[in-house]
Amino acid sequence: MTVLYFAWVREQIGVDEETLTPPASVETVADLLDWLAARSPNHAAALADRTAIRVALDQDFAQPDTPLGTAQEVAIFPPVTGG
Amino acid sequence: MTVLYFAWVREQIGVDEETLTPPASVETVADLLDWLAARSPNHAAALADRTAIRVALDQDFAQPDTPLGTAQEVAIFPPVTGG
Amino acid sequence: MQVRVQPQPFDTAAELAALSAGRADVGAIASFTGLVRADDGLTALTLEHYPGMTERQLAAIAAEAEARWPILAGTLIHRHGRLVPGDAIVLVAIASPHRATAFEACSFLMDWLKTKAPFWKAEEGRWGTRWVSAKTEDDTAASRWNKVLNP
Amino acid sequence: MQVRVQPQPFDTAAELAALSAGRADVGAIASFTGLVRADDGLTALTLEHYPGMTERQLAAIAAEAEARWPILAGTLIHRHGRLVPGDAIVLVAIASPHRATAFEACSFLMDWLKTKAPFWKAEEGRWGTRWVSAKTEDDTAASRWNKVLNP
Repeated sequence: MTVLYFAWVREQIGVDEETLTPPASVETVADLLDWLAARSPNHAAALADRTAIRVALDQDFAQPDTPLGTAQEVAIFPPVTGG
Repeated sequence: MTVLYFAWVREQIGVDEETLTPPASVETVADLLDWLAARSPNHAAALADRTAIRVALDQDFAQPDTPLGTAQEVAIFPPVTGG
Repeated sequence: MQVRVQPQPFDTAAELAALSAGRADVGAIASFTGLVRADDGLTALTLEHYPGMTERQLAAIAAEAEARWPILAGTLIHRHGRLVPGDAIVLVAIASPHRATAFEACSFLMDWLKTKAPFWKAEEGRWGTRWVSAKTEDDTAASRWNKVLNP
Repeated sequence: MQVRVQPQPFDTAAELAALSAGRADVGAIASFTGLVRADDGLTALTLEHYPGMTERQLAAIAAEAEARWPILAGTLIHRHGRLVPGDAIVLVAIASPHRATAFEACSFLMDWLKTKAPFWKAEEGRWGTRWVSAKTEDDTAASRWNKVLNP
């Protein structure tokens, strides 16, 4: 899957996107965040406060317990501030 | 005092304005409407349904029991429909 | 706030641009334009008004809005005379720091204007000419703003 | 309803005029323009967005508004990139037969856009560059529209 990062999540992790293949045990959005946080200290820092993290699966907002299913594009970002 | 008429009140009475001197017994807006209604059949018809009549004294909205006081300009018209 | 009563058309673009021109404290501009609709084959709409009282009432409504909300700039224009379908009748535009203020003040001005400004509309069409009746829903819309003062 | 996401400025006047051009069924146009404010000495505002999802979300929000209100025409434009104080960020404009619809739909679109469109603002000033935090009040404003569906 392609994992995209935006705003300060992108800045803290230091990359715009990564192509990753999580293990089968990573079933939900929350699982994915835990797995990503273990990849590097930057990932861990960026994802430390889960209340400040929002996730979209294939461009639709998802919740922590949403199954990843067949999502090809996962985006991780702070709460939006447009308008 | 000057009495001004607008919209269908003006059309039914047939004049834009009249200069009148009501007797001292005409103390309130309601008294004035009664007195005006007695002036002609057109006045009576225009002022027959008091729920459809609004009055302003010196360009401020007044109620039936508002005293005429020293008002120099009285306007009589239907409920407004601007905007 | 600027208030105008005029028979001439107005330039909405220029009016809106003027509200934020040369300043950097305006975060929100809400506007409302009312236009003549060709409902039921309406061919023209004539707005009669009460010169003198109209300006007084619009100024009073504008002052009330300024007392209730932090308005940075505003424009209130109401036309009178004979208009045809598609013509703009009224413009209300409010500039403020934040969007809630701009929306509320704009909505308030329109509601109060509908019930407190001495205008009367006459519709022309195949029926000839008929006066528009005041709507109860306009009184209801206007009265919701009283609750703020008298909860 | 027309939806656009672009770095370029937009022409509010032309967008508003287009909503009622050549038709006589529009009685009300409500519009909202959001602008960059120079609060606390802000010198620039950069809007990052999520290309693809942004367009999807704006189209979904527009469709939701069209399902809820009788909208005759509408325009929703959101800019991205680096803007300076006084620049317009967003335009929402709604044409409908009556004013309540136009105001409500316009207000709804802004509220939902604030909480559902993937944009992030970074502010430049004497502090350097900082990301804007989401506001609880925006969530509250957006959630009031849910009550309509789930009373």
